[in-house]
Amino acid sequence: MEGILAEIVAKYNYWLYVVLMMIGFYAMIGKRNLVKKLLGMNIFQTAIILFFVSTGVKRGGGIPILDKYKVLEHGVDVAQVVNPLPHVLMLTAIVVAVSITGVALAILQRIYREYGTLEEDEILEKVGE
Amino acid sequence: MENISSVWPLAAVVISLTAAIPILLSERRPNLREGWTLLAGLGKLSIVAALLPGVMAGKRYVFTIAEVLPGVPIQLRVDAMGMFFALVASFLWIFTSLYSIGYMRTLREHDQTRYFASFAVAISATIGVAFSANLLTLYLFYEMLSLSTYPLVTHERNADSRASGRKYLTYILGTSIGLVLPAMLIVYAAAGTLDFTTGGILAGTTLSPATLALLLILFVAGFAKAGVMPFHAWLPAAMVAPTPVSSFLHGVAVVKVGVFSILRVIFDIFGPDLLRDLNYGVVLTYFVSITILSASLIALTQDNLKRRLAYSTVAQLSYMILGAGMLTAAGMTGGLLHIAMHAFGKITLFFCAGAIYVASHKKYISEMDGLGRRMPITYAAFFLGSMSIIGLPPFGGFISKWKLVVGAAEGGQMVILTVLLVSSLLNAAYFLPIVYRGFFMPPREASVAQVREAPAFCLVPLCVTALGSMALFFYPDIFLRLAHLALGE
Amino acid sequence: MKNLALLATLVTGAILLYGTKDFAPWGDPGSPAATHLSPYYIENAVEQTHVPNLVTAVLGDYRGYDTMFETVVIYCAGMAVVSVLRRPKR
Amino acid sequence: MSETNLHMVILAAPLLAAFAVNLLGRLSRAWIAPLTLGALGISTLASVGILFQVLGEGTIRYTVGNWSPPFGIELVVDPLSALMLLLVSSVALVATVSALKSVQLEMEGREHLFFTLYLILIAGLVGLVLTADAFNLYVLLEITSITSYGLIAMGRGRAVLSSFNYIIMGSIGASFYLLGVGYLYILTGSLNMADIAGILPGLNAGAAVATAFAFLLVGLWIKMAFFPLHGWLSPAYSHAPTGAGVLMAPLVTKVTIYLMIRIMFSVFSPEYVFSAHPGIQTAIVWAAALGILCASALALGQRDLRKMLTYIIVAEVGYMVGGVWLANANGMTGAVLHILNDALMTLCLFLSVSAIASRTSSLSFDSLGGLYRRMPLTMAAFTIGAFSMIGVPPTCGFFSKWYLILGGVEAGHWGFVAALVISSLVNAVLFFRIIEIAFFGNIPGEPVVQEAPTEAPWSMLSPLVVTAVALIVVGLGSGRIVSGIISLTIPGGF
Amino acid sequence: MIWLLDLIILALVVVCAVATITLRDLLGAAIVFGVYSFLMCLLWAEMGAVDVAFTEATVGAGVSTILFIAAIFRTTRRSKD
Amino acid sequence: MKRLQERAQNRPTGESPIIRMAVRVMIPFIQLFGLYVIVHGHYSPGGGFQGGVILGASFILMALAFDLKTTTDYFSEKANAILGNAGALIFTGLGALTAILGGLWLDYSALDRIIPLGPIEWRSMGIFLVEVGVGLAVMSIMVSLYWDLASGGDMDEGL
Repeated sequence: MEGILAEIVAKYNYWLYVVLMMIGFYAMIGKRNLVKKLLGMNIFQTAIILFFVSTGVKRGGGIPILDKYKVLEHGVDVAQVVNPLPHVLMLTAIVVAVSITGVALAILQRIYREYGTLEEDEILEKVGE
Repeated sequence: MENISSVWPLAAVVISLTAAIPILLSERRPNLREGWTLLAGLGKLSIVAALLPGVMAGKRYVFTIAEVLPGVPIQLRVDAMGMFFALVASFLWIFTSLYSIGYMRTLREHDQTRYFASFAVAISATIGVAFSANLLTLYLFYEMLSLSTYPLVTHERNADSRASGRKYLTYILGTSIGLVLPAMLIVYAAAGTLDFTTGGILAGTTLSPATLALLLILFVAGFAKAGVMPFHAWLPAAMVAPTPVSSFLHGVAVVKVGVFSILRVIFDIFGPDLLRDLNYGVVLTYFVSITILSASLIALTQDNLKRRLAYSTVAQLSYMILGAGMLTAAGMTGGLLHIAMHAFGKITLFFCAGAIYVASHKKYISEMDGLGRRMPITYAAFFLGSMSIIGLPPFGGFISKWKLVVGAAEGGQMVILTVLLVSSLLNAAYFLPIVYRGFFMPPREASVAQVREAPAFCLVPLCVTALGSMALFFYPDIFLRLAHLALGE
Repeated sequence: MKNLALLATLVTGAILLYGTKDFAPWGDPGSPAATHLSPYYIENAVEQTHVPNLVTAVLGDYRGYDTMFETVVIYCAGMAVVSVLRRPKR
Repeated sequence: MSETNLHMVILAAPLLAAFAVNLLGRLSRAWIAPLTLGALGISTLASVGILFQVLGEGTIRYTVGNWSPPFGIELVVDPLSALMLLLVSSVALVATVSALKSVQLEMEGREHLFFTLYLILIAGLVGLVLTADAFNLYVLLEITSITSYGLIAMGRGRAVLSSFNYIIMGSIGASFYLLGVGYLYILTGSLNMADIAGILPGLNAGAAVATAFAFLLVGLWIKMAFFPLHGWLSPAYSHAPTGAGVLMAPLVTKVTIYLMIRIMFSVFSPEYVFSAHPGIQTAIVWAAALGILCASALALGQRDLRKMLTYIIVAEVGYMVGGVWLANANGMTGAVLHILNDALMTLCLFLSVSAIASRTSSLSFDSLGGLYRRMPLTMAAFTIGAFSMIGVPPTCGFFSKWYLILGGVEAGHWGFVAALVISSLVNAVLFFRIIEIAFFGNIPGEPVVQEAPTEAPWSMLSPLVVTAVALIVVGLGSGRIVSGIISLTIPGGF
Repeated sequence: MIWLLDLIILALVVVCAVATITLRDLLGAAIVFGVYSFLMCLLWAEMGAVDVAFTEATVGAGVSTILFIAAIFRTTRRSKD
Repeated sequence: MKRLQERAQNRPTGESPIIRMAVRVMIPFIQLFGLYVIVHGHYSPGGGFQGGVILGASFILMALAFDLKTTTDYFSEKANAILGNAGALIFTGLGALTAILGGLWLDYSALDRIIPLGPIEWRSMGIFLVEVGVGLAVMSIMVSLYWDLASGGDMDEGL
């Protein structure tokens, strides 16, 4: 028990991200409303972003914006700065997420225009399957 | 054996394949179209004939088309066995073409262009099978033949022919993909090659006897064109096709290709020695004996002339496999020879059936009473052909059957000997009544009185083949030589 | 259906959690992620690009190829929405 | 342009042309065809050059922005990727010739948008093949996905619904992949595939590595529609505009399979993939076999030509995944050869479908009657494509199937062998059913009305004929392709 | 104190996520999703990822939410689950 | 500004004048801030993407407070499309340019061969150019996304 608790405390961010991921994932595959699926998708993606950002954290590290002249003269202490690489990756991931959301919402409107509903089961009924 | 690299085998295969293109293009000019057909036929025969002396002298002509798998090229090779078959096929094709022209034009059949084009592709594939240097090439041409004959079988475009076409493809493609292909792969995995080698390639491999037995079954059943029961049902069904197609299917190409493939596998993949050691030859002979007897019995009950001929074919095909399965020199020679002898006999019979249909539009034997007197030439040819099939002298069929009998006696297999004799009697029982009814029974229908002989285009081929089957009795030398060469004697 | 979804979710979550057991504790400055690539960026980026915002430096230059495609992604999104949704003007 | 940038040309040409098409295409549609074909022609030429260069000089490594590998993004062209580059660019070129016509027929006024997305999709596929960076791969995966979503949703009727489905499934797949990358990143601190591959064996983190591997694979499986994750593919591809289907059906799943090979052998190693969890390997081959059978069965139930073809694609995915996971050289050879062949076969079939669709009202079997008479060339090419799918020599489909079955025999995996054989038989049934209808017309006994010949326009017919010929040429040349290129792609340890 | 804030944010994030997918009013769900994004952005800022936080603030809490709302206005607010 | 006023007068019904007034005042500042975020991405959080979104948001805000037509008057569809393309082209074109100049793809130091600023300075400059491209593309795409989604593709009244 102690061990598990210690593990949770040491890695609570990972636990949190898994929980969020599960919420999003469940919404994506379990919910019947198409908007809900998209919201779930966004939650899923933010969960992944949270995970990546967590990997970049260093205890006691500052933000990855330095003072140019200071660095050029004195160098920099690596331990003082958090890892910038995951941030870069996640900027890209956020853009991708919002792009997909945009496309999906456009398609959603077309679906509504075509079938008059956003409930998956009602649409399937109308399609006749 | 001397291997000579030569482009002629390829030419022999491709000539009719390329002829399909001008045939398709000259749709609106039937005479030109048929001209192409005949030209390709003559060209093919002359190429094959030109290669004959070399093969008789023990040479082998080789041409590699493409290197497709490691150790297994797509390769053509003319050896004695292939030459044997190619000679029969290319010779008879000319007469089939001539006959087709007469038949199709008299009946004013539709889609003649497609018919002749498919025909050209089919004969290419047949020669390809004959000249294949390895199992893969053989498989390739085998499939090509199946697919190119599909339009021929379904030529009539009605529900009946569609059903038969479906049946045909189901049997032929199903068995070749489902049985031959895996068998081929197992052979390749074990031996690392698929080349036809005298004496076989499986002898030295590590395959267990059980696997070998499985392979034998896969091959014999898989080459369903040979019509060994229970994979024979497509053959009677395919009789809905026009008669020249049936004669082509049964006399020249399709079924013979099946038998030829099985013989190839027995001689050059397994090797007689291996089969003899395992005693599988005997099993095989017993197995096909069942086909021989039951197919003959079924033939007796058929009233439709072409169906009767079809069941007769099923029985006769198994003779050839029977001969190979005896694994004695005479038996194997007899099996091989029977390909040629049966081809000449059976094609005559089908030509006659077609001629009768062209002249009188009759399909059923019971309707044909008295017809012989109106069509004496056709009926005479029919008689000659059936005598050859039954195996009486002075007809070619006698030689091959004699060899088979000798082979069975050499091997001391009394059962087989009995089978041969009984089936010959059955042959007589289902052929001779037809002739008898034709000549000696009074016509039952008034329409018979108006019947006249079929046109010359039909008559000439059937006379030639009928006489041919007689000539084979007197001059079987070429085929005998080739058969001996093929068996490495 | 919902039960199946729940099951799939739980299984996925469980596998992901199982995977985290080998991770270094959160925020550990000695973890591989913090010691393999990132020190290079932190130490050299300013010198090599004269950009003090490390994220911008890495985004724009070291991983500029990613960012190029990121731009293309959003561009595609715009085009896709226009092509899917916009109706021709009357 | 210097020689070292040659493979960037393959990617840059369609990418830059996409913007040009968008800008100039809205002025006049006359710009679209020359720009698109020109860009793809340049790509194809460049990829031929790259293939010879790679075969001559070995693997090319390229770092974008001139940063040394683990820090910058690295692109790698080894023989396999060179082959894939050639495949992608040439298939795209051929498909485009037909797509230009069908798009003109189907979506008047939106052509520039269609071809912008279309070209970016091609650029994305090329990028996927080139990249050697795990995260870059994710970005490119999303590029191909987002363009596909757009292209599919441009279709009529149910296209939007299928596209939405695809978005959900595709996002799950991509997210899983990204999670896998995250796990690898946290373990190794690196994103470069070669770098990760160097670090992984020394790690003592079995659980996390296994999780990462599982998520990477499952992500890609969703993207490639590996059974049972195939649900999105069939509706998406069958409702997409014909022009989009012609490009996506041959390439997208095949490139994803290439990515799977990449991940399995460039990031992980054959030893890890096949030996670390011995049960998994067998299980996946069984899954592939099951997938082949089920997809074939589903294809049997279809009454619409394009729907049927999409299920065949799913079955073919099973072939390739199974072939790779057989864990022997023959299986691998078969899988790689089948990537090539399947792309060509699918291209051929979809091109003929698009030619047929330009002349008939629907693609249900009932409306295909008598097509041989009306469109003889199209149907001849279709027949060759069908033969290749069935596996009739000498079309190329036979040879890859040969290697796959051989691999199955060698591995003693009889279930897989049986599945392959049975699926060939099912394919035979499927295609001969159509050939029969197209040959005879649908109503038995009724005389076929002699209609005026209505062969598809030449712009749709010529690519089709080229592809059909290519099927046979590749079939006859498969010995050379295997010994010259594919044998170089088999990773060590086989 | 800071860990308390942290804990509150964490709890709120989960609550918002659950609320987003359970609310039957889609407009409400979208708004809650905006809140969720904003909390996420706080979390990341606190982790030192200022750029990511900035982006999430503009995109997740801003544009994304607006796009959702726009789409919901154009379609329907009603949801069965 | 004048046109905004006119439009506000032409449509007396609708959103409250307070909001309109506030928006009218805010928009220039928002846009200025967006530009600042793009330009100052080297030294502070932000960059092309964030700045682009903020710029786009200013137009979205305008459309929300007034209506869609207002924004299309200010910022025509054609201009939007051209800017979007230009943004994406700046980035990819820069990559192509560096490659043509003999460097590797996106190796900004190769630009040194046109205007010699020094390779490192050019890297900084290259990042800046790229950020501008991203900013333009993101702005125009965000606006176009909103236009289409809010009007259902009709480009008329909006929400």
